[in-house]
Amino acid sequence: MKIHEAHARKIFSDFGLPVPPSRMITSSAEARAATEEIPGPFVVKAQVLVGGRGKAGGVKLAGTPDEAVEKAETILGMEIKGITVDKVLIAHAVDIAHELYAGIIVDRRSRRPLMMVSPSGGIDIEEVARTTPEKILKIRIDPMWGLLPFQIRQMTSFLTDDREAAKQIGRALAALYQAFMGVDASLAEINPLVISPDRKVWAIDAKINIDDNGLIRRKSIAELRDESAEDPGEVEARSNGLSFVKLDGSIGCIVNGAGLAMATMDMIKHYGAEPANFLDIGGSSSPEKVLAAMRIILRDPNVKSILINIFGGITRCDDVASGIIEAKNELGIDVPLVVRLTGTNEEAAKKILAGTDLIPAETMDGGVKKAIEMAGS
Amino acid sequence: MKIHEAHARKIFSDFGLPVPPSRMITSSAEARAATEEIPGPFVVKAQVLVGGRGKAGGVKLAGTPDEAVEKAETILGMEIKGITVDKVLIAHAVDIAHELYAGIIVDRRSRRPLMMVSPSGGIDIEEVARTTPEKILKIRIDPMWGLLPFQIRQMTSFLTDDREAAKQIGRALAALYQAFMGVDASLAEINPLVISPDRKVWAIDAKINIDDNGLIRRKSIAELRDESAEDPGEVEARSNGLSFVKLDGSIGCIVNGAGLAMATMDMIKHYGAEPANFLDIGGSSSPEKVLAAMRIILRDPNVKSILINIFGGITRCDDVASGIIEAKNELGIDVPLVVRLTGTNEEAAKKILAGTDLIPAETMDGGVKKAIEMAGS
Amino acid sequence: MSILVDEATQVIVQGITGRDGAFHTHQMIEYGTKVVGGVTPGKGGVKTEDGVPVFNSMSEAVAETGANTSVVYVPATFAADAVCEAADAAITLVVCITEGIPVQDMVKILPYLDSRGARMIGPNSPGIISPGKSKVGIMPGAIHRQGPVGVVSRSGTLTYEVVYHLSELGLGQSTCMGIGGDPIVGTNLLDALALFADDDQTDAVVLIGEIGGNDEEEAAAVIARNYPKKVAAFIAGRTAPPGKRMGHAGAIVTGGTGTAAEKIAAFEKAGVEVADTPADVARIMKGLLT
Amino acid sequence: MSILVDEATQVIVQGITGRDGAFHTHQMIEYGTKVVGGVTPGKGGVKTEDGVPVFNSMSEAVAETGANTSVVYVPATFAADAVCEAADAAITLVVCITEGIPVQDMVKILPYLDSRGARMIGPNSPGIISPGKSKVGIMPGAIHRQGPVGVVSRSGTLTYEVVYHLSELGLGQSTCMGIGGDPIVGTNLLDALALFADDDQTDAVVLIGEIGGNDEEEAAAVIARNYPKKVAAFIAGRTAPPGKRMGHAGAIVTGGTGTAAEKIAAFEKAGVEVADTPADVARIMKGLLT
Repeated sequence: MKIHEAHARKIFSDFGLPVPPSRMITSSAEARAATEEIPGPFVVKAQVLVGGRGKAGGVKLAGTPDEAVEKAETILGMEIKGITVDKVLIAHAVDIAHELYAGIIVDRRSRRPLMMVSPSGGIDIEEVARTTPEKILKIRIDPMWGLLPFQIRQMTSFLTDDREAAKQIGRALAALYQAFMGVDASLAEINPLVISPDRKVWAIDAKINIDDNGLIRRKSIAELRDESAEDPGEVEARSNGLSFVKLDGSIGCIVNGAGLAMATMDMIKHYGAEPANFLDIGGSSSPEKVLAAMRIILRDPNVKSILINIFGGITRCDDVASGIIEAKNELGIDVPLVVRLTGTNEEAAKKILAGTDLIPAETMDGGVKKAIEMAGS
Repeated sequence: MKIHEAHARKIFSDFGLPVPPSRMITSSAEARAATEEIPGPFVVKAQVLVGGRGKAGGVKLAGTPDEAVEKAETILGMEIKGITVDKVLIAHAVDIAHELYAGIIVDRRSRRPLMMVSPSGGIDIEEVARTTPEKILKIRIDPMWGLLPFQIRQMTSFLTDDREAAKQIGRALAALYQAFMGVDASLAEINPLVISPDRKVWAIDAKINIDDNGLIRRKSIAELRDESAEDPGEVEARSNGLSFVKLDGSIGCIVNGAGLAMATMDMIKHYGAEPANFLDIGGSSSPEKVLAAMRIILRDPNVKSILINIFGGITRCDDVASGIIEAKNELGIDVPLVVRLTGTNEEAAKKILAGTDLIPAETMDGGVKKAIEMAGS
Repeated sequence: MSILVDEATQVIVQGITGRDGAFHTHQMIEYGTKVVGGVTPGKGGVKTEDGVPVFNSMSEAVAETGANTSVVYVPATFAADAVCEAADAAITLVVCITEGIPVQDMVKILPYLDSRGARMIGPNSPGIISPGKSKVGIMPGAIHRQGPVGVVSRSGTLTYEVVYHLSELGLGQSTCMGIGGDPIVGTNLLDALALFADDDQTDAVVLIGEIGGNDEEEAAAVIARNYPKKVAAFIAGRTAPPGKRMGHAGAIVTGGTGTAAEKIAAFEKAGVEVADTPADVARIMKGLLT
Repeated sequence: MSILVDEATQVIVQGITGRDGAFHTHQMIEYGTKVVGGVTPGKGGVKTEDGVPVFNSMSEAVAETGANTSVVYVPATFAADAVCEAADAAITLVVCITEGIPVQDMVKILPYLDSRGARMIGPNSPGIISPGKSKVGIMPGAIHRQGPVGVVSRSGTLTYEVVYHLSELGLGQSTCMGIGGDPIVGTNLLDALALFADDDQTDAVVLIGEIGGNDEEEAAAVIARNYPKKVAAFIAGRTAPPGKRMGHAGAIVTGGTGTAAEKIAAFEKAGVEVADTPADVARIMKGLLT
């Protein structure tokens, strides 16, 4: 889950990182109030959950309160990568002597949190990694022992020769690790971490992604989700326990299992059509989930046919069949439904579906081909 | 370091263990005030750092405030194992349905914290271990992962069939582990941990020993040391960075290294005399330490001679020799001093001591024999 | 032979009294798996409808039954603890079906399992089956046949699809293992390849990967360095858009890496043919073995 | 041979610029130990009076020198971190002289060392010496002679006393190791016995124990079960009162166990003669070897 910079700053601040004061505002009046609480100069930043807002003009400096309000008004309502900006951060702007980078992810290879620091902050770290990899120091952290003092010293001495700044950076890195672990983050990043001319260290940008699996024990973090910044279908799918990703094609898919769902999309493309979506109804699926899935897909006017591709394991085919019948009864379905059900409780499912106008398919290949054919007709 | 039960109760309570309300008092007036704050009935307990206070009459029950004050007056001033009671705990007395035991130590063999629980609480756990070892469950804790939920379930189901009590016991065991780690304890014990007739769980006794090496980072715990309950020589030795244990013999010893100091005592006994003390001046010893050591030993009127036995390694013989000279100059030494110095900077030391009336010895055997001889004369 | 599970596998079902636990216990027993016990804390002492004794703890269950394997169906909140409990009770193979375990829990429990000498499959895994010998998981047993093909996959149902086609073509399986769709799993593609490399019964391996991470690229590198068995691959997610999690927590293209195209290229460079469809991978395997 | 340190030992001194670190660096070099570098954070880049280069970190020091061993003189508050830093920098033997490390730190760092494949001697140890080859620690080098007797001890100066008598009687030492006086140490009596058992140069072992714990009893049990070398023992603390810590954090009789009498009885039961005085243990060893 992605959260807004404003929320990430709050989390960092709660864990003791030095974050300049800021407010998130949604109107000109709130912007005015914010400038009265925060000392100038200001930086005004669009709060969107996509990258590249700087290049899109979503980040502006302002010397005076009036200027800050004016910039906030400009940014509010701006479109960035198709998303309308309705939240803006106004923060105190810190003078910058050096821009550093500090970030932490869960490294799939070492199966450990991996902290990365670079004296080349303020720019895209992936770019630094490609062009000057020697400017990145990676430190693997064993969470059983945490970030050890000697590891912090390795990083601070890699980042600066200024011993006073090094002390503050060390504390910041320790706090960054605590924050990362404390909110079940999958990524936590400060870019840039700056040293000001008066040798103070500040986290002037903040990015945190949360491990969706961790949300179950982080209620306050889960509440930070901004559903207004997401596709409504994805929001509805999540609330129904489904995984859904909207795509641009015409063949709707309802599949059990993420791998099979991807393979179904791939096969649609392979046979010359385009999938309308990724949709995984998950393992222990109930009739209700199938109903919800159908409702979400039918909302897309591009959808010309729907393929239901189920290979039952923990999913029981009869549950899915019941869901299809329910959907047929409750929703006005005006596109062809191709149904391929095999595996656990397959026979019971076939009985449920017998005598309906659903288009049966014996195999995945057959189902995909038929769904494409029906969409074209 | 041992701390009073009253302090251990406070620590347990701070870590969330259910401890009945109590006050530590030192006078009849304070006892009266305590009974006004604490609901009766009461238990009144001598606060001494030795075991066996119960058998000595240092623990009494009282139904009414008047009775509690009266019992407190009786216990204040009482002698337990040679120690005069000057602190008394007055606590609310809880009704008892079951008495359990829960304790945790650092296990030398497994090099891990070891938690022990028993449904036979309220009695000496070493006695339970000897007679009914099957009534003790031992759980080894890996501190990198902490006390795991399944380990807590193992213990609670060993202790009770009452699921409501089990929940509370589980929380208490988790808190006990947190307290143990949080204060650098070497032992933390609740005996008994009781279940009251209304199925509430209470820690009605508390014992915590602190790892001396941990005190450096536990300032607030270090302040709990009750020097009035210790031998004054040991207190003075500690403040001078020495290890000292008072014994009953007549041969004072100043040795570098704990093993050599014990071996010196053993050898004194082996040759038919009794050591007056254990004294280790430690590794990086300075002349001041030697001076302090001499002062402490000379305060014991039983001491008839002093043996200084030094095998220099990290300890430098010349430092020790300088200390001996200082001590001779500053203190009125009226007992014979036998000096055996060998190892690091031995030659320099011999020069420093040349021409004094100290009795030199070449070997440890020789030194011990001479010290015994001089004590007898 | 086969890998990790066989006739000697004796299984404890953790979470046996739950809906999925009970259902799949029955399915496993039907298949012939030796399910010797189950654990649900607080419900010990009874027997399930299949006659399987239920215990309160893994230590008790292992002491009473001598089991060497467990399969975990408990909810995500309690699953990491259940896995540790199994390892502490001297279980050597823990198969974790549960989906939704926080990745930071995985990061902590895998070293715990190492310290106890236990291996974990999953989480978010369909389990493992050595056809005709033992099935520990949720895959439909009927689609499998005993034979010479090892199957390792990051997916569940996609694996069934592939196995269905393999069996249709007369290609039985030595062992089929779903390693799970999470970013951090107990047994990864490389571990599985190493196990199959040493297995006498396995002549060839089908590897089913998907977008996210770079385990497939590492697997390709291992295969290129003199891997002793034939390999055919399938990669799901060619049409997946970047930055979107495709169901599995681990199936996401980030920062331009983890794409299907990169993985397919890595396999082709290693001389491994990558199939276009699940049915194709079975046909390729047929070609490799004849 | 000898155990753990020899001519191939290349040492980094951690805390080289401190009083004790600097003094003993000089002593070690005088003895012939290959001290290849030192570490004091923030003081890297200079050389000591003995010409030893000082580095800011262990990773830098090891990368520059190829050292395999470190000796730790840093204060107790920082010592546990220094030990971990050494292990993380691929040092395989960390000799910790520092006294006063909290036991809970030891409990945490020993598994860390295991995870990095490193061995720790100490803390609160005088170090280890293989006479004529290498001395890593604080013991006076001059009292040692090269020879066939292995010495392992929980004490420092008491060991010097015993070694002095051994050398006086013409009994040289293969390796003398002080394991340290704390309740939890990186290498204990049993570990040392196992190392000496496999060492060609060691014909016999002097074991110097003391009150507290029951490592001596376990050592006696190991010796009783077919230990391949002759052993003589000395136990300090026969006159120690119960419940009092005798200097060493680990030297305390608690709950009636850990007494000298128990330990002596255990050794005698195992057929190991226990000496009455440090000089006697050398005489007993002389008898065993002639």
